[in-house]
Amino acid sequence: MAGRQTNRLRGHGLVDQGTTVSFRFDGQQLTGHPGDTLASALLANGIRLVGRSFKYHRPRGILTAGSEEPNALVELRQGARREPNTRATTIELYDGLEAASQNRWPSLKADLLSLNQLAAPLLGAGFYYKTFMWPAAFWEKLYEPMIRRAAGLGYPSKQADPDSYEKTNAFCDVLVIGAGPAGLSAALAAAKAGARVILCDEDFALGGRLLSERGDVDGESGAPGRRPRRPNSSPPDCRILRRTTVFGAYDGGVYAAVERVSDHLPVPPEHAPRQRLWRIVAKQAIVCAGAFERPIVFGDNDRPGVMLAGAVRTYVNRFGVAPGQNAVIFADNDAALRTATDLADAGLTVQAIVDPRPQGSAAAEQVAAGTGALYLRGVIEKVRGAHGVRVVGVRDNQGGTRTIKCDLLAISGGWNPALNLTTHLGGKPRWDDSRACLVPGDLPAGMRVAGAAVGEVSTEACLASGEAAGAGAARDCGFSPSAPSRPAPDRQIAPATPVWQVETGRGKAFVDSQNDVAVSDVKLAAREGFRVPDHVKRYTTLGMATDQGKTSNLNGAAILAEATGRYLGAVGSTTFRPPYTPVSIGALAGHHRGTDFRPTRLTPSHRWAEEQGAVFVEVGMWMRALMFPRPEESAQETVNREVANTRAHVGVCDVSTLGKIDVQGTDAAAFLDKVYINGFSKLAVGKARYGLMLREDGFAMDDGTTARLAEDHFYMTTTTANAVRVSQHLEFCQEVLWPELDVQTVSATEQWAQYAVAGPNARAVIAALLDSGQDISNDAFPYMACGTFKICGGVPARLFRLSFSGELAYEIGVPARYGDGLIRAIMDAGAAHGIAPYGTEALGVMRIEKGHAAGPELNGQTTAHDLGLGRMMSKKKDFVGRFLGEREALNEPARAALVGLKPLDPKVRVSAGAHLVPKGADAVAANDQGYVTSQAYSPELKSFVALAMLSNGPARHGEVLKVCDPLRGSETLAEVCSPHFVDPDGERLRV
Amino acid sequence: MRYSIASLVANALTGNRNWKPVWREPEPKPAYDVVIVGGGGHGLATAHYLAKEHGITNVAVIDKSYLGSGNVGRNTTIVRSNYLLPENEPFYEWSMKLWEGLEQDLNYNTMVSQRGVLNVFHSDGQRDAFVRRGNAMLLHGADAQLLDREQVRTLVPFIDFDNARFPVRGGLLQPRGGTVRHDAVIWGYARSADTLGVDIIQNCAATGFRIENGRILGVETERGFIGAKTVALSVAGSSGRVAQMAGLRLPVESHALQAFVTEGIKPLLDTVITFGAGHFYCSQSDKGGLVFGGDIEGYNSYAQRGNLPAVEDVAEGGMALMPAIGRLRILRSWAGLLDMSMDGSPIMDHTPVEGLYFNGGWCYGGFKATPAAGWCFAHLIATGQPHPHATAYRFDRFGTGRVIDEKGVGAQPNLH
Amino acid sequence: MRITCPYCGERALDEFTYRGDATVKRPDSLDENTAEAWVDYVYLRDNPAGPHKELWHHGAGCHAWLEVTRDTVTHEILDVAFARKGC
Amino acid sequence: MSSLKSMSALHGIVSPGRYGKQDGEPGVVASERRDIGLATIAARKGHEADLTAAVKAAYGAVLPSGPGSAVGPGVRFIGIGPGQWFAVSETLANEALADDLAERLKGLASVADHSSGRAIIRLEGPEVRAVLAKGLALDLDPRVFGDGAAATSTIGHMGALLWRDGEAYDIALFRSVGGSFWGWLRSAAAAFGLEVVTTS
Repeated sequence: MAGRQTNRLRGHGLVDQGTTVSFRFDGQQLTGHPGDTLASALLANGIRLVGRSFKYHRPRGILTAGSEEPNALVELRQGARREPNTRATTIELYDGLEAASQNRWPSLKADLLSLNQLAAPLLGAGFYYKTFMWPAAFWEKLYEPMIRRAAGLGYPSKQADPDSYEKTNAFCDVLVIGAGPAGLSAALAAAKAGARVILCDEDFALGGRLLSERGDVDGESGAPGRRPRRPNSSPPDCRILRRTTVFGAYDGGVYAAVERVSDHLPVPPEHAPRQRLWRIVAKQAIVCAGAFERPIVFGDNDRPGVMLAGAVRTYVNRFGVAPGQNAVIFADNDAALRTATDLADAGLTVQAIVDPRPQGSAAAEQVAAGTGALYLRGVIEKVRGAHGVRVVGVRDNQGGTRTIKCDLLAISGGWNPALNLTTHLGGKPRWDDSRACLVPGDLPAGMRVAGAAVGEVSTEACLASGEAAGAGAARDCGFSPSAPSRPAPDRQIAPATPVWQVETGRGKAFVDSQNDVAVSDVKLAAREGFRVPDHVKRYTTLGMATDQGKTSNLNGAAILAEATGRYLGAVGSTTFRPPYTPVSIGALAGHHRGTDFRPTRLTPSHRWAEEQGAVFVEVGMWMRALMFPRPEESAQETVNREVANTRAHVGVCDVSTLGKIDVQGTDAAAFLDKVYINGFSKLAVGKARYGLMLREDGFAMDDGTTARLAEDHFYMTTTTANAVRVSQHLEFCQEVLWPELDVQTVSATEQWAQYAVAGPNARAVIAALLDSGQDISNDAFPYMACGTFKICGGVPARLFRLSFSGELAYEIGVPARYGDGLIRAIMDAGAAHGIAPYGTEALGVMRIEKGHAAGPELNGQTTAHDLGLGRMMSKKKDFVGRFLGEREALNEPARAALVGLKPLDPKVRVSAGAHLVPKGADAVAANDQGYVTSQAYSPELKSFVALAMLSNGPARHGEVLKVCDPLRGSETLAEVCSPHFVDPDGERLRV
Repeated sequence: MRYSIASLVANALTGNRNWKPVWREPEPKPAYDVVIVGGGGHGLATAHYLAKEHGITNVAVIDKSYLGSGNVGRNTTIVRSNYLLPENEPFYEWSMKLWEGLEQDLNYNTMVSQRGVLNVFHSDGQRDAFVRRGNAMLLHGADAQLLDREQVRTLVPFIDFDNARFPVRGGLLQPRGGTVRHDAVIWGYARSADTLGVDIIQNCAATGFRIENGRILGVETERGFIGAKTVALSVAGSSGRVAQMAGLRLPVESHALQAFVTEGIKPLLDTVITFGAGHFYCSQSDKGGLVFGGDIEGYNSYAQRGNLPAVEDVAEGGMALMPAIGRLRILRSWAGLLDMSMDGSPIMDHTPVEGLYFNGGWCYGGFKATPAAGWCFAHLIATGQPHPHATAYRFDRFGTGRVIDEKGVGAQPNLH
Repeated sequence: MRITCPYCGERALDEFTYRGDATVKRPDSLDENTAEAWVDYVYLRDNPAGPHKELWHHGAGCHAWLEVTRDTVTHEILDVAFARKGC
Repeated sequence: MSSLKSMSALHGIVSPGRYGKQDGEPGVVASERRDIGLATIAARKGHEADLTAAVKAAYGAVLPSGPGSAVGPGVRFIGIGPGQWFAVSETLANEALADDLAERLKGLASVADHSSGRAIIRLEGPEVRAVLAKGLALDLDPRVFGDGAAATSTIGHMGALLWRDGEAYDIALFRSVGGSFWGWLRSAAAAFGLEVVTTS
């Protein structure tokens, strides 16, 4: 049975009362109207109890009407879309909405953990630091799980978020943050001057406080139901983003905003994201974020039905909802008197206006008289009503007390500018004595603040300050705004006489109601020496809840000031940091999740390999064929077959992922001499050479072969993993170290599809591809030769006689558009010669059999010496890493250097990652002499083999060591040997 | 006042009106035996162990702001000893052991929570590197376990196993790793050091050093000169600018690292988890928020804040690993300043100025090192000799080439 | 943070990678008496709080190495020039 | 005639048709420019002026000094860095462009062929800027990024060279990321409707 909206004020407000939507709260079926928030709809249905607090599980209702809400947090939606801790005050009502209260068991009305309140004296600030220590082992086993279960608020979903997110970039002259009177007026002024403007507001309706207040603007009546005027006749270049919170200010005029594109709908429409992250680059920004009303702190001030006075007006005027039928107003400022007038005009009863100001207020007295309310000079000292206000107790100036029955207590302790964004870049707020609040201090370059965010109070002043800021920002962007249409507002305001808290004997007086931080906690912290706001925050958790203290920080500072006998302006404040309001992680990740986390690079033979049933593996951004299994084969069998076939006949492997860098220029050879430890200037045209690069600190960076295509033209290859890094390094060498050299480099990785064709039959296969009249006999095209050929009817190809496998081998490259065609042609040409493709796994086995260093050995911790390449280091020339590479510690024999390992039992795998200790020694650190880098089963040797880095390794061939892998519980004996297991003299590759 | 259940109850009965300040606020004396510059975790731990282990109590700890205003209050609270290199592992394992006994040592609940630190891996190469590290840990007497994919799934069922760009293939788990309540570490050490006689002086920035004939005579501060024959710097993040006052150039750059916390939620993640295909690490605090971080900003900075690219990078890593967190909201971000050293490992040593000691260059590892750094720095100050667990953390290693480069990226601080 | 590349114009921070202090000078590796200078060049840094001349690579843009003068406290960019002079 | 089949970068990845929102005019129209010549030119040290003159003489275009285009008969030169240009030609197809440039600019510039190394995607339509904004952090406002303007940047973590040709935007991407780019484009343009057409 749907609720009846007993508290709806018919004919009031901006919601569409002609249309009804239904929703559920804690399973109860209720109704509301388009334009409602969940909070306004709950209030319309007479529901005041919405949640339970963090520590004491006290009943809590709705305090505010905005994103600063500390209490009314719910779990919105269900299943994979469940969103814990969502503020009822910002949830736009939609048909079918489902929400549930949180942090209660078994039910919201009867919550067992509310018993915590009984132990409150024990649970004061920081109590956990002083206890739960005995016995020591109980923390993880008992206390911590108990605390964890009790802590947290809502339940997260454990399923993947089903919605999508996106990011977008925007550029503007002037970014206006907040579309209240100041923001609208600023956007209008800037846009009229010709600036490109972006106007953002977190609300789904524009207008800010204009939506909540009655009054005249520019002679137009402010009757409820009036819609705010948009910037005049939609100016040419003003993009308006509703439901968009600018949550962070970053260096260089970068602002981050999140647009809740579909949160007001049950699920995002087709093709629409749930939320969109805006990266806005603005030359100028104007913060018109308004202000937060401040509660006054008194005993039991957290009861449902205690509400900020401005929020009361919002519910009445904007939403057409009566937050209560019988109200009491408790405020230290005249601005809050509008609440009494608005309530009375809506036909509701105002029982009393309680004025704590010592001097009282004639205006208040007058409003009281006009609304039929009592005017009482005094304070609220107690609030009764287990699940909502029923009675308040007033203590008057003379010490007399009385109780008043009411169901709504509207409170106001003044307003705090929402200056959060002004401090994200390190600006410190300034204390303003006359306004009794923090106002923006030093602003980052290109930022202005206007309206209530800078402490303005009246609508007129907000409009004027917005216009001035908008015009000023446009001027700073080089536009010529017209003279302001509004006179500068009178800045003479009556000094505020703030009342921060009411001293009460009984009843907890909450400063931060979500985190249950009471006045007593702040005082206890001060007593224990936590006297700066940051310490108080960290010790008591004041301001650390989901609202980040928007309604509590300053009250906390005031109480701290009083407790420590200091001037409030000297106490300081904690720092606001991004985000302004909480931002979903999904929005910040955008498109980049799942398989779209990072781009995927596919090789030219990818489609062909898929057709062959290849298994792929991620290698950096690339997908490479790991192996080409045949039916019924185990992985080991596949690899063994691929290796054996290559060594016996011929195999083909896509090596296009290797980094390829085109190096040209008259000084190209001299340049290579500087980046490699060995020389290249004497390399003949038509030849290739292996080279090793060091970092300047002398450790190995990368290796590869470089071919000389012409006197002034080289073609370098790098490892797949280091391709980008090497390119960057070469550019550094060119531009920073040796700008005098005539050398140009450019990546050619993507241009060339490159295949290794390896095995005794490789020459026959390559020859079959060559157009006629080209000779690749051993004499014409020996080991390490390179050249340009025509293949398959005129396709230009680069051919290199290089071998990573140790077999007679070629690498053949064609423009990548022929890559797919070439792999098919190679397979066709090789069919008669027993060709089979091999993947990176077999490639790895063959390079281990040959003792070639690869990623596991080139791990950034090894030197040329360690890799057995120390002799390649030229003594005669300058090169990167030469000087520091000669340091003794990088060359001493005791360093771990590359060796081979053969297990004594050939059938036992030698674990990669295992450590080496002397045979018979214990597996402890003192005996650690090295580690296994790579391992494989060698079909040729019919034995497992491994490469390892071993202290003084090259001198220890023949020694038997213990290979310890305690992590996997294995120990093996293995013999140290040369890393060149197969064809150590390299005869095969020269045939 | 010793903390116990009895004291808690007794104070509750008297309205909690009799608790005493956790530390005194003394005026600085004209001179001390030792002045420690930097009231962070390391500085206060050093003071605690100087007093407790070496009987040196005429000590002042000075800080330019409030205690714990630097990195000790800005990190992601992770403690672990899962290091690869023999120069590092014994040190961090000693730190782990000190964490394990810290609450009893300090009589302060620092909430050491040994919930396990899980590093997931995504390739065979990465697995082999993790195995090498795990074995190094075991050889040094630490704990480590290699998990396969299914064991990872049991531990963290909601990470992306089905649709990942870089599928999770397993993980290296250190069960004894975990988290510690960072602020409690500060307050616990401060309280203990104070009780042992150490003067803790907040809002007292060092403005210079008085050095004569290559010997330190004391520290100039905002509150006047404080004499000391031994001055110990423990100001990671600001090491560059403090060392400059003593005329020293360091193998250190200052970099900002952002961290993040979500709104509090009921228990989701029971371990510390790190992503292997991007830089993202995460745990859930006892209060319920997911606490996480990623890469440093990448450029020298003395601003305690970061920029948007790092935020997005962390969020992308988080979503790639745990797509269930998409609807959880980041509540707050902040940044600390890291001493990024040239080889990624710390420095704890004499300086060329006699009597001036340096402790810094902690990179990402400062918080987890807190107890051992205090222990070993106190040893160095008290005995003049490096502690056996910290013998490698010397300045001269950059000259000799005995660098300690866990990641193998060379003299490029922002890559460590 | 946004950096105005002298070639590409103003770009987002994530297009650039940072290398560090631009004021250090590479010694002559063939001069054996440069040990201290080499340690200085590769390892020691002024690391100032304030203006800092540093190298950035515009890797996602024109691939130029840049000398950026930037305040390490405020992150304000004071100057950007090509590292290769005469560009 | 070669027996090897030539395949464009997006061959088999993208098929012509309508994607995303199905009704109404498509917000974006995408096509792949195939078989065009692509090459980089880098000035040899000390020959910058000679190079400019040689290009002017041979191709009728004055090399731009910044990130913009100069168009000669059949060939466009786009500035991609100091002393570096990216040449695009439909008349000198595939490898022919680099061959031609290498011959005519011998000794003045280092030339490298990229005709196979890049996918060239042309995007047009009323929402093209809104779609690109989802991945590209560049101000494409026509007042800022006019006809012929060019920029090297990234789109969704993928390196991209973008230039404006009339109302169309051409994007050069690494060939290997063609599939990832297509995935990104499809998702970014879905809300507006994406029409993929073939060219030539």
